[in-house]
Amino acid sequence: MSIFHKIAKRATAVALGAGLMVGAAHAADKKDIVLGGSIPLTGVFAFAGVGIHAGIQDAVKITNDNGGIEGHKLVYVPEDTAYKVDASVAAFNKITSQHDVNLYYGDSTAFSKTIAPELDRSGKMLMAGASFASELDDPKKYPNIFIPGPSYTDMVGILLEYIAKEKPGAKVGFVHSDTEFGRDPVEGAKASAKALGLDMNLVISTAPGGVDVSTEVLKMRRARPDFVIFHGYVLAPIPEFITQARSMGLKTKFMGTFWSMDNSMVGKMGDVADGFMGVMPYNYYYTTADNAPMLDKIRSMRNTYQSNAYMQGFFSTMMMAEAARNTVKAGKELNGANLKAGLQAIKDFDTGGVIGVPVSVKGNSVPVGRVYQYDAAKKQMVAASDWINLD
Amino acid sequence: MQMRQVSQSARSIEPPLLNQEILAVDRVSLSFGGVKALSNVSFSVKEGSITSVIGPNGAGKTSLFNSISGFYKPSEGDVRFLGENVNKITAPERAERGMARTFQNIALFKGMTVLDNIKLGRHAHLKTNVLDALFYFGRARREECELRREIEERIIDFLEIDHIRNQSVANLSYGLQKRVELARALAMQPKILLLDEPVAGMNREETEDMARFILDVKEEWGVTVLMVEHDMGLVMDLSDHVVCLNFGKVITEGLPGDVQAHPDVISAYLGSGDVAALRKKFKEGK
Amino acid sequence: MDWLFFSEIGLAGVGSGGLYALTGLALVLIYKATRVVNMAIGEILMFGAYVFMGFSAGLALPMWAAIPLAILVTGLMGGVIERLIIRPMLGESAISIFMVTIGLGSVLVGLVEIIWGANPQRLVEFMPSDPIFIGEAYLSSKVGYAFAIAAVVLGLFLIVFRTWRGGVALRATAGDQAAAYSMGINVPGVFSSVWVITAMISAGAGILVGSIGGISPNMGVYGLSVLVVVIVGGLDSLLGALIAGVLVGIIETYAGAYLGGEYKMLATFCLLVLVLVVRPYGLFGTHEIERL
Amino acid sequence: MRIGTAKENYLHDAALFDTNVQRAWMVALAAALLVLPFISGQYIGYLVCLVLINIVSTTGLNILTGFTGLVSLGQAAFMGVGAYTVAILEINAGTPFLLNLLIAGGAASLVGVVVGLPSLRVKGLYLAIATIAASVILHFVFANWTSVTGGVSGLTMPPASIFGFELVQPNQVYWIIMPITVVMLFGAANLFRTRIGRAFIAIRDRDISAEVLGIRLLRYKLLSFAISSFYAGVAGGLWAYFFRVITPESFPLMMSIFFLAAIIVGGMGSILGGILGAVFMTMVPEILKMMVGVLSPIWPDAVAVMSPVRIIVFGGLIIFFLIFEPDGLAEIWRNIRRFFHLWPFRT
Repeated sequence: MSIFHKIAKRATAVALGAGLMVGAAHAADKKDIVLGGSIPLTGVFAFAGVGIHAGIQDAVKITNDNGGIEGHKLVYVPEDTAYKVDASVAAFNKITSQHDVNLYYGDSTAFSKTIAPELDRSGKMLMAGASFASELDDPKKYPNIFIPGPSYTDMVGILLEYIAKEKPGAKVGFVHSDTEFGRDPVEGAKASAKALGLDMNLVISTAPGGVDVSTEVLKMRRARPDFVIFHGYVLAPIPEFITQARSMGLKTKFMGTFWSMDNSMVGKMGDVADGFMGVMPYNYYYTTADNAPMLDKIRSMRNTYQSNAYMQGFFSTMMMAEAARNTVKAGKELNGANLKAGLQAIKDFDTGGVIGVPVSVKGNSVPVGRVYQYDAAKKQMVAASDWINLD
Repeated sequence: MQMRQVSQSARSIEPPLLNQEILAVDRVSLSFGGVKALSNVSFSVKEGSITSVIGPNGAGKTSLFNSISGFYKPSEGDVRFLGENVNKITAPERAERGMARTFQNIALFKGMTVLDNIKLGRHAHLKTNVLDALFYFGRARREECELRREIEERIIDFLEIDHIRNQSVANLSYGLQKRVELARALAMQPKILLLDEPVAGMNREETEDMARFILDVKEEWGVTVLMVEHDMGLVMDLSDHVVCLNFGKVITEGLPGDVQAHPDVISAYLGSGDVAALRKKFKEGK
Repeated sequence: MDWLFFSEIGLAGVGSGGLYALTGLALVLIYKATRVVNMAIGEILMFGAYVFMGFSAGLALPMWAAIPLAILVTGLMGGVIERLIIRPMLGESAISIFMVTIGLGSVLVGLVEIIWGANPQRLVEFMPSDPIFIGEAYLSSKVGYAFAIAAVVLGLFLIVFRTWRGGVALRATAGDQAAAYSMGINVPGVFSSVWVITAMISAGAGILVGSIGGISPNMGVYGLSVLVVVIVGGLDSLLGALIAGVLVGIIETYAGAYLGGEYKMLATFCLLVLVLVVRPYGLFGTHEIERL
Repeated sequence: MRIGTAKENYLHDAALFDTNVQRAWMVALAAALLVLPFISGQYIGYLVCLVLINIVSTTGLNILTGFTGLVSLGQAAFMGVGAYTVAILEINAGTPFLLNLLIAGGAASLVGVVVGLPSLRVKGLYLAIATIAASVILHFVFANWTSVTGGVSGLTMPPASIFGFELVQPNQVYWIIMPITVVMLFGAANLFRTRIGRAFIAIRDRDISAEVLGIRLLRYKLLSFAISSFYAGVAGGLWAYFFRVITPESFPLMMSIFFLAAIIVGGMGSILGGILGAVFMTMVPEILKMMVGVLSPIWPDAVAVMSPVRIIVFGGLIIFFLIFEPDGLAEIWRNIRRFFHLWPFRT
């Protein structure tokens, strides 16, 4: 590295530092905006929770480094929930009784639904969370909640749209876990398959924690779908499904939704990972694209792979900060209704590469996504489609 | 409380008639998977008497008791209590009708105090229902107070166990435990009291106390007693009538002295190898 | 009616039933010797699978070393459990020990989460993946091999149990602990070895179950189905465990195939309720005579 | 020093709180319960409500398992029955909350009696396992009877209201939860001053002898199931008013184990034990959280092991108390009290 470079770098650092101090000084005389979080740092959802936590932390830091939200410092107050609803509610009560909270990150669908009446009552907060439940995608019923991406129904919709384009009239199977998470998009998926002229000839629900999938595979063998969409799983039993299907000589393409799309998780599938597809609303940590300063920033802050949960937490924070920014800009009080208005005012927002296209909020969600496919040689999910916007 | 009055008045209408049969065992047989524990056992207990069942170990005495109190269902024969065939009547209902018993291997409830163990005996005669109990108003409170008073005055004082009433039964000596069992059986307002080896394992002094209590129960309370006992001295002293069992059969019955002298009785004990013990018992008795 | 499909489902059911029978055997063995229903059987099974993962994936040992080591380590843990928390409960009521094993299950889940994390994992593949065809009927290779292994282990075990001296001691203890003790049988020793043996059997079953469906800390739920197996078969009947294992496997699989995955557990537990109502002590269990 | 309190009559002797000091403590406790929501924040309020709900359910299980000796792993499912009943009534009928809670208790009671029916023929372990079956089957009903229970996504219900005033926040719902808890605790304590409670204990200690002494086993076992599930049902109803969203996952088997753990740790067969156990087990995670807070400067990863450690502590407590103090915290508490009562005469 040349001396010139070093000097340049130091200058940048000084400038950055100065900027930070200016920002800090600036922020000091304005009230902090608190982002509370029920985060599953431990328990069955910990792999996601840890990523979400890091994503929110980084997004908050970047926001504050850039002068906060119109001069207001963003403060992140997390609490572990172990992915249990009661613990999550406890965390919510603890955080809201100790801070003046305007933004909140919730960890599950059940929590979002549990706390929604309280959000409506207090009218102070806007909430995002780890849940993409279709039910939440209803601004009338859940006026203070939004989904940081497409709902599960929209995700399946994106996949079906991709399938319809690849192979019109294809036979599609849908395999879901028998949980609230798994059952969420079933009806929507059937409807959009019909609308797209696809033949959804196989819908299977698997018992939670069920270990043996051989009967399900037998059904698949008879239906011989061209595509199978998994939903409601993180990993098991997807690999076993694919292994057995392959061993029976099925040429089916297998797909997943957001929570089974993490690069390292797919990597754990081993041999059968190759060709596994799925929908993901964000770019991956390693995506290189023009005009993606935020991804560069993330990579400079953390030099190892960050999960898709990280991107989710990061994007949620960006959206909440943007909503708050719009509200402050409009000179309005920070409360649930105004924040939601600020959120819905987000049109063609440049996420700096977190999502590859400018995003807009529609209803309670951001219905955009892209189909990726695992490339075993690269050990990476690579884009298989362009960005798909659902209307 | 009402119940008690009813039963007392019932008793006063029908004064105890001596020599009237209160319990009859009629050709009762009992078998466990082919092994006959009792075969064709018949005898009867006169109201107001003390009747004893004797016999060597394994003769079927406790099986007989269990058949009478309703824990075992005899494979043949009838048990009649107060003139009624009770074969189809469950153990709790027999208790309600006035059959009370003690157990060979003490069956006190170790999770309760002495007082509560005794109170439990009255269970079938109380009327408190769940709602009364939860709120402890009205009937529950009245009934409990009344029960407490009666137990204190009639039973605890009588059996001289007032010093231990609030202790847990688990900490009591063997003799005292037997006494609490008797107290509990008395609280059941029995018409007949079945005592399964009331003095087994007791020392001399405790045995004498128990003998006195049994006599008093008969004389003062007017309760009929049927007991199984190995202590021949006690049997000979207290009994009005003795039944001897061996191998599940009645060998003989009659007045204590006659039974004792009966050659089959002696050979039954001889056959069981208990002869030395028997001699000793007879000697102690005399 | 698609008879091929029907028979394929049946095969898959028998296959998974083999694993139930194997784990059920472990449960019955503990019950026979110690009169304890081990509620932690599912968690011991899970622990065994994780230990195997630790050896095979973590330490990258070859299969021929990883499998026996995992089984041995889990067996050792079974012995430690017996000494530490079951032995002090000797003479306590069966219900108390039952609850101790519930606590044990919880502790094992926590331990696994601390050591290996809460994420679901996959085991290293060690069984051939070519599908098995019986006639025209397809059988998943893993289920097929797992069944074969379970059957062999069961067969061996039964032979040993009937002939070997230790097996006789165990059966004597099962009959009457006090009598066995007075005849010079080392009853505490029998208890320890039963826990060791059942932990080893569970570990083996865990490796097989895990290699079919992956492993996770809540894999212990498997133990619930096994519980049904031994109740249906009769808690003290080895034969009952074998037959009920296959029966539960078949019923569960048919319910899953024809009604949907959510009906699996329901079918299993409805069978349990039915048996409790019709034959409370199981198909082959003995009803103990109660004494006053 | 509090020895030598003479009793004036049998009524006093049988009173629940028999010394003046005890009565004074009760008055102090009552006063504390009355002012608590005014001085606590939402978070403390939340914890207190949760503890109270758990006390109701734990006490119910204690009646069945601790006093009657019938182990049940269905308590959470019975709570679920109560919670769904309340939610359905609140959504569809809008009946007053007190009535809803009573119906919830009644519904759970009915289910409890059905589950208890096998106790006619099986006991001990078999019965415990039958209750597991009940919780699996009830979970299935909750998750799949979609038209009534809302299926896997469950039900969301409006808050309870008194005279048009809605009880939303923990410190408001408290005014339903606290009085009901107190009433139900007194009810449970009273139960064991009467023949019904004695019959339960007798069944636990020696069921067959109890039968010969005049106790109808099946009737009293079922009665115990009914009362216990009534408590669970009411607790579930309170839970519903507290959280206002009920899903099938709200009442997992793990929760039943939690209640079992609470009576083991607190003390089986002791009303005080149930209370202590519920308080202790509800607070354990909070205590651990505080410990993590203290530890995190030295050991930053402390939070990562928090959840497994909680599970281990949970199971460990069950094992520890069963082995070393089968009478639970209640016994420890009695020992401490005895020590101070007799102090300084005996130590």
